Amino acid sequence: MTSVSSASPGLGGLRDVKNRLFGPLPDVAEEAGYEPDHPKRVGFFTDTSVCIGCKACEVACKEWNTLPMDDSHGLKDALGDISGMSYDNTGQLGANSWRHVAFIEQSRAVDLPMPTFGRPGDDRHDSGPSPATAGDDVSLANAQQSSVLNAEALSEFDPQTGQTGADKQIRWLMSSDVCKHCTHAGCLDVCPTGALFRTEFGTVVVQGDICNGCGYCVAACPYGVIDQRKDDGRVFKCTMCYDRLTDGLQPACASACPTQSIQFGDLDELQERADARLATLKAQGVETARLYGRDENDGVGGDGAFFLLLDEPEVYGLPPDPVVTTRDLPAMWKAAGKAAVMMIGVAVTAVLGSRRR
Amino acid sequence: MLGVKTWLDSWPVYRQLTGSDPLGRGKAARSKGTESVVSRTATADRVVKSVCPYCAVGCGQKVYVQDEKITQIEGDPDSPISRGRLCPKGSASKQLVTSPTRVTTVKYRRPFGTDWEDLDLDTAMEMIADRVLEARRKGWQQVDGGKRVNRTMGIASLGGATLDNEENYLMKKLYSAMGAVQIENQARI
Amino acid sequence: MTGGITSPGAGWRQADGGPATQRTGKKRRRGGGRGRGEVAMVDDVEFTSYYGRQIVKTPVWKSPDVPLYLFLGGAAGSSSILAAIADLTDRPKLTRVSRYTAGVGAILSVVALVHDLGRPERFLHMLRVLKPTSPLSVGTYILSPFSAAAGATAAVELLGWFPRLKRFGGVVSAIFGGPLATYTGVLLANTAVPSWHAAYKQLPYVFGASGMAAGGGISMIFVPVDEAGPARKMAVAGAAIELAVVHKVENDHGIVSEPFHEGRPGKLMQAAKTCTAAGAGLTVVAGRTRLGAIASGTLLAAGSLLTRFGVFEAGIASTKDPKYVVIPQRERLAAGTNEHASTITR
Amino acid sequence: MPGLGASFGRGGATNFLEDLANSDCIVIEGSNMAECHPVGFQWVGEAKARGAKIIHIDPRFTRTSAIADLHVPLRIGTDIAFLGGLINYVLSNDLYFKEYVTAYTNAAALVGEEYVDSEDLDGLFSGFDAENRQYDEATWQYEPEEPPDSGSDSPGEAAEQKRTDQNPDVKSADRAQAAGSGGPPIASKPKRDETLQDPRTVFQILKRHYARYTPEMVAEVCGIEPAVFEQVAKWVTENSNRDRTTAWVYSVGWTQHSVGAQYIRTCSILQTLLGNIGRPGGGILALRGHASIQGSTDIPTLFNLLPGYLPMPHARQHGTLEDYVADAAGKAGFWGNKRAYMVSLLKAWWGEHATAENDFAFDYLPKINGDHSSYRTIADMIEGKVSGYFLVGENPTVGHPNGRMNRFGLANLDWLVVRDLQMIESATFWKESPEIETGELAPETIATEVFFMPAATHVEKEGTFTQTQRVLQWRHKAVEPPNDARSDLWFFFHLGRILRERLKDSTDPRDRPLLDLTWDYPVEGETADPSAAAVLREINGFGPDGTLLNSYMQMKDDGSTSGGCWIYCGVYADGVNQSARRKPGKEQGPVASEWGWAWPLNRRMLYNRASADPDGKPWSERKKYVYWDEEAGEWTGADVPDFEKNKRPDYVPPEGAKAQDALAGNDPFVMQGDGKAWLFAPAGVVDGPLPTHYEPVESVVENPLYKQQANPTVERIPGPWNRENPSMSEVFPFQVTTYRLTEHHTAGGMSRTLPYLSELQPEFFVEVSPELAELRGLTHGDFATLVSARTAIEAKVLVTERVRPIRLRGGQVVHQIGMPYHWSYSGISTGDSANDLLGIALDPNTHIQEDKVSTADIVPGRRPRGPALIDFVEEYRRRAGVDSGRVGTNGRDPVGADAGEGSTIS
Repeated sequence: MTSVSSASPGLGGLRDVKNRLFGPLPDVAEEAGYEPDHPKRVGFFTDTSVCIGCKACEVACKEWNTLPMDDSHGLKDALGDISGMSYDNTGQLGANSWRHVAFIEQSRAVDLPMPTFGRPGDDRHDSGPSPATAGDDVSLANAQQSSVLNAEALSEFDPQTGQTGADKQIRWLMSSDVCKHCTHAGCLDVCPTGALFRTEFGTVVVQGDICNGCGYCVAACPYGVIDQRKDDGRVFKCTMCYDRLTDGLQPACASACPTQSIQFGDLDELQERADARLATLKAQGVETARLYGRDENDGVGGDGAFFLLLDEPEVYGLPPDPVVTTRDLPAMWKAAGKAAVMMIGVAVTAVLGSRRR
Repeated sequence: MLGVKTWLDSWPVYRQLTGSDPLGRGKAARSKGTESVVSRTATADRVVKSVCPYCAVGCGQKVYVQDEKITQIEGDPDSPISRGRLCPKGSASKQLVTSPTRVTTVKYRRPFGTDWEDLDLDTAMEMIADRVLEARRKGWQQVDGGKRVNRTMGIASLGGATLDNEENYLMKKLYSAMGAVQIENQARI
Repeated sequence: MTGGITSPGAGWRQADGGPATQRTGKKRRRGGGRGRGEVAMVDDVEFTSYYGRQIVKTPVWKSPDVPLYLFLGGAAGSSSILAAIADLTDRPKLTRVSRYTAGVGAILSVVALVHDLGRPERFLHMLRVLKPTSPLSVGTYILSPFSAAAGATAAVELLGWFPRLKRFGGVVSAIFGGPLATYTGVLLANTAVPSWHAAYKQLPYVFGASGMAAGGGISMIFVPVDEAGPARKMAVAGAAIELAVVHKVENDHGIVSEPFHEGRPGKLMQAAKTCTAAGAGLTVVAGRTRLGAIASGTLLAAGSLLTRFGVFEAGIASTKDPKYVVIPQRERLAAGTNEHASTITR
Repeated sequence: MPGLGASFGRGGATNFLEDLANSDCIVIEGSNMAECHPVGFQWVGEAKARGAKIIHIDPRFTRTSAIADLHVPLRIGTDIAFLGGLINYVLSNDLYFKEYVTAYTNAAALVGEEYVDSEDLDGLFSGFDAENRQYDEATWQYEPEEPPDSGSDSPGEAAEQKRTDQNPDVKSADRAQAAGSGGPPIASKPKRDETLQDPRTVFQILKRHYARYTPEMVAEVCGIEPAVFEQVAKWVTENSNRDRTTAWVYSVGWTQHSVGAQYIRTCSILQTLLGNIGRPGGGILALRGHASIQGSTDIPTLFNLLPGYLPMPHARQHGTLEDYVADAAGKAGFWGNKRAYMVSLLKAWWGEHATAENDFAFDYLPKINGDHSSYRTIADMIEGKVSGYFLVGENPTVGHPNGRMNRFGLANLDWLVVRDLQMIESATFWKESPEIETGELAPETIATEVFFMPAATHVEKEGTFTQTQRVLQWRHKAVEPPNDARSDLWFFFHLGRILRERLKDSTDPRDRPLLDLTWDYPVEGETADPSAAAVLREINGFGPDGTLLNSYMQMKDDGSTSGGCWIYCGVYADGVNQSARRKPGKEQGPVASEWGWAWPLNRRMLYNRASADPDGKPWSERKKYVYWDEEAGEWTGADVPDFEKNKRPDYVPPEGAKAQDALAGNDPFVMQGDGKAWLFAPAGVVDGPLPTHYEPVESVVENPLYKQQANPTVERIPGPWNRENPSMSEVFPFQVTTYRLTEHHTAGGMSRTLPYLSELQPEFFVEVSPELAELRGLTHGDFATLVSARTAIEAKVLVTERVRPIRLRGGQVVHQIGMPYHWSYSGISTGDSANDLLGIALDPNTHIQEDKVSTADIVPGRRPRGPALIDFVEEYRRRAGVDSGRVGTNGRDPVGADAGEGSTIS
């Protein structure tokens, strides 16, 4: 691998590096032409299990990068309207929001030791008494202890009869989304100007002095991250604070994050930390905890910014199995070539098959 | 020849063909702007240590100043209380200083007036001093309920709890000396 | 114990009034079948989205700029091929018309492309790099020589200068003509837009064939019928191939084929197919009459144009509903047919 | 907080934020810590990562609940019942920390025979004066060890003192808050029964008082089911012993109630029984809401306090300096030095003009004789009794309950000075307020002159904030303020300078205090900004030789020392600004004593003598903190001992000892007269020696425990602009609570004006349960109108299961509405003001309003506009049987205005 930069320059390099388009790629910066002594690949590990949804990341990001206030994507009518999506009034990542905190309110019926009685019109619980015996408060305690979700205490209780109804557990998931800085970044691959490039830190950044607003990257991102600023014409997204990195500082969001839900560091170290965290949560019985974007065998070769989630990715607005579009590009070129040949064939046949005059 | 070479070197396609980045993804695609990227924390004239003005956790802040303007406010990692972290309000505190809607000149509304008028700061101070003396006189009580109180009930004050200790101290000292007792603070709320 | 949390259910509404939960396929047991602790199953393709919000971004490409660009590229590309072969086989009228079509198409393509940029003045930045991973970059290196050659050829055709150079220019443009017509299929397919990407093996053929139908059709309109035989044949063949491949696009890709049938894109596709089929049929029946040639040529060109709009808008529509992103990916994960890995979550 | 002050001797948070990491269980109650103190919350996260249990007790499921192990959604306003239930659980299951309770609390003290508990009087304690709605505390006293008042030098005087203490005027002047640093004075040390068996011991009284607070009763009052209650009880008690500690965290979710101080008292009792006070990972952490709210009570701009919690002299009690210090003379504890602190303050203010001959200018101080608190003053304004008002960084027409009443107050001033950064609503009330819309106010009728004086931001001036754990942190100045913007220090210094110049030839004795004032601070720069460091040095105080004092122990009562705030003495120890110390946290231990400076004397954890057992040994290795080093003969450990460094644990005070010398070596609560934590408060809390559950002033539920529905001593300010919703009224059938969001700050002047914060929460909204939405036909995302006897407001509706109804006995369902209070009509993010809906009813201890719970109605759609709004609300009042709320010009009472009232001063 290391022979690429030192030895054969030029297109010869193409032969030396495996998985240029797809699959695990141990050293993204080197693939992008940096000398072997380039800095280690950095990234974000966003542990949503400790996120308190404060949105410090959103604000710190906007302050540092002096992003405009309103969402030029037009998803918000105007300031002055709440979105109604819990406490999320940002909506999604965009040209002016490089961090976006998602809020998901969930509830489920819980079976309580006592026979149920429902409220009129309440169809949330569908079963009768649970097998647990009356007075068995251990099951409740266990439920509470074993989950990161709050075993919601029980207001649906009648002290006179001592009866308890089936009640809801609710949980409130919060997650700070960001550009994934993919190992195989669709946006970067399709950029026709080289405005999007891989930095020496392994991150993916738009060069504002180059971008001509062709918009190809917008369509190519499997996560829906990058977007065009309408009044400017160019595209914008998280830079992982490339400028701060050059000064030895952390990205603004990670340095602000009060609970270390957003952790910044060398990617390999973050991956170890995340694996350990996942193991801890699993040991505590949090079965739905999973890492997202951690696997280098996934469709984008693993993410530079990856997550610990507590539910399916799509619940957070994330694609469950994103694939970099350029994985299929060789096949597409092949088809295009064949189609072009087909055209010449058809044309030649058409001409030769026609009587002259 | 040298000119051509320089020109060629600045053309990413040439760099792609001759360098280590054949696909033009990284090194070859770097622009002039990228090569000259610099963090504004690095170019600041000075960094001043401060404390966040919002809640009472008292997070440490680093205030970056360039050309006598605040260019960045962020958490101070040295603080054992906040360890460099800030909430959204703390993170927005630069806007508190640089807000375009901030009012930085004296405004005056005369009795029964329907709009603001501009007023010179020194004039305003003199006018306020006049009114303080008058209100103090008007509301003076030497005795109340048969007991000596030597105070004025004509002047009241309500302070926010973002006042510095030194400010609160001078306020309490001055008000007490002028005899004003209806001195209150957000701390009551 | 935290498994399978139900989505916000009864009593829960969201700002846009849409359903917070996408339910397709099997109907979920009332009350939340997943609310009992078992891990969510993916075999039934129901899922919970984030307030019904789309996941991938809708392309910012403008209409009609981009569909027009796709159409013009196809028509110009096929015309340039037709022109070169007609020239070599000495069919001056067909050659001239095809060269004009190619030239005008080439110039308008460039205009459409530049107009679509957020920063048009930076068009030349396209020539900064040459990226085989970027269809638009490759396309730029196709379009640039093509439009130069085709434009120049059409110009000298018009002015009647440099006949030798003219032929050379015609050959050069013909070489780039095919790729120009078919690369646009890659341009759309090489995105995260579900309905485009899924059809990545077909779109180059659709656009190439459709380009031939259009190029042939346009020539039929302007070339006297006795010299337009090659144009008719190319147009009919192109139309036939287009119809066949579009059928695959519209039906082979499960849920992401859906947008080709629904709403405005569905209507456009239907109209495109109708025009193309009618144009081809009419060509066969009445292509040798002047009136018939004009009518059928117009229908073919219109069919080709409508195909571009239809495909374009179907793709746009597929970005706006998260189900087109989530369901195919869920199915892929569940089936384990994924080439890369069994799962992305661990 | 008097709740803490009366229990432990100081009103400050007992522990510090970082110390939460040492907790084994953290109960957050009456606080939404993750949302309102996100950065402080990292220490909760730290504890959780180390395995601590996190419990959030709150009516709403908030971002704090979201990562707690257990959320307990109790009914709003029932915390005393819940905590009382825990006390009962601890006592009846013998789970209290026996050695701790016996040694360090007043559990063994005997209470006098006349005392009658509220359990026996259906919700009232003995000594209730129904006419004045106040208690005489005489019957709550300890049974003295010796004959009463023998500790005082002058028994007759002390008896007189005690009588005046109970005068209604004195009571209403908020003596309780003076317990900010120093417990309430007591007559003498009590008689004790160390076996705790005597029925008159505090311990037995406590047991009886809470006997009825069973899990079932908790379920009935709070709507919390017994299994959950027991889960909380189990986690808390299992984590409170020699090896483990539990911390309690509260904020204004407790203080802003008509029984707010008693909420905190209940928690104090519980934490004391569990032995969690003065120990690492334990304590009660009061989270303050503003950058220097702790500082604003330490150096108070409060009517009833002088710096350092010295009470403001009262006309009835404090004719002379001797009278003033009489209650402390000869008493045990550090209050015994009150005279030294007061004389030093007077010397700091009047310098050479304060001499022994003139009682150190004590007479220069104005005297109070009643409630002069903020809300009372607003009522006085409406009645035309106040001429001028300074608003210094405060926006009361939005941030205080009953904005309408506040605006009427401002409209009846002669002049108003507003010092702020932005054009806040309190400065524009005369042209933009809701009452302009209704026609109740009009610019043409408002005579108030308004001066808007632009202020400097925190980076444009230097000075100290005192944060939530009593740490003073110095801010350096980064840039100059723009244009006319000036610091408040500048404003008041120069105002004082101008006033003194104006009066310099005056011979009027009333001007002497101003003219004799020490007011010669050095100024800096073009704008002549006074030096904050010079002010801080004055606060610290100087010794006889002019050097800065190191400790308040050096203060003398003979006028040889000065010091503006005795508890801050030491902030300039060794002549160094200790508050500006910034030794990086990573280079220090976990206590980080070299970062800033904490009062008192840089002690980070209060009462930390209690982290060791009576013999001075750590209770356990795991919870080792401060302990007695026999070899060195001193207390040592991680923190500065909150105890006399060399006082042996076995020290027994000799006969006749005074002040600190009268406290034993095992009396950790050094500010208390008896050195003990108070389970029972014989003094210092005006509404009862033991906390008792009362319903909020506006409640939809009948008090299930007592006939006495609400706090009998609650303070009201009646008037047409402050009508009260009747309890259990069908017209106002829902409970409302107000709160903050992470994205905004208080009345919004510092957040609604900032783009990045405004867009995160762009609009006023209320949170309702799906059940209430269905009941009232409310639509998610649409407008709803909320109505109270004060006014009606509109807000967008957020329907969420995080808010839930509570079903009580008899099937009564209590619906709760959540209402963030940040909004008003100015700024980028706007909406109606939640506080306009609320009335003003006050905790009698603190004069803090009950705005965490009130009642209202909610209906779909937008509120009526213009005069129709008045009629709309008037109709509600009529239906609820409330007096009319119609007002005359500028909010004057129509009758009063006609009679020419409102000009009682002239």
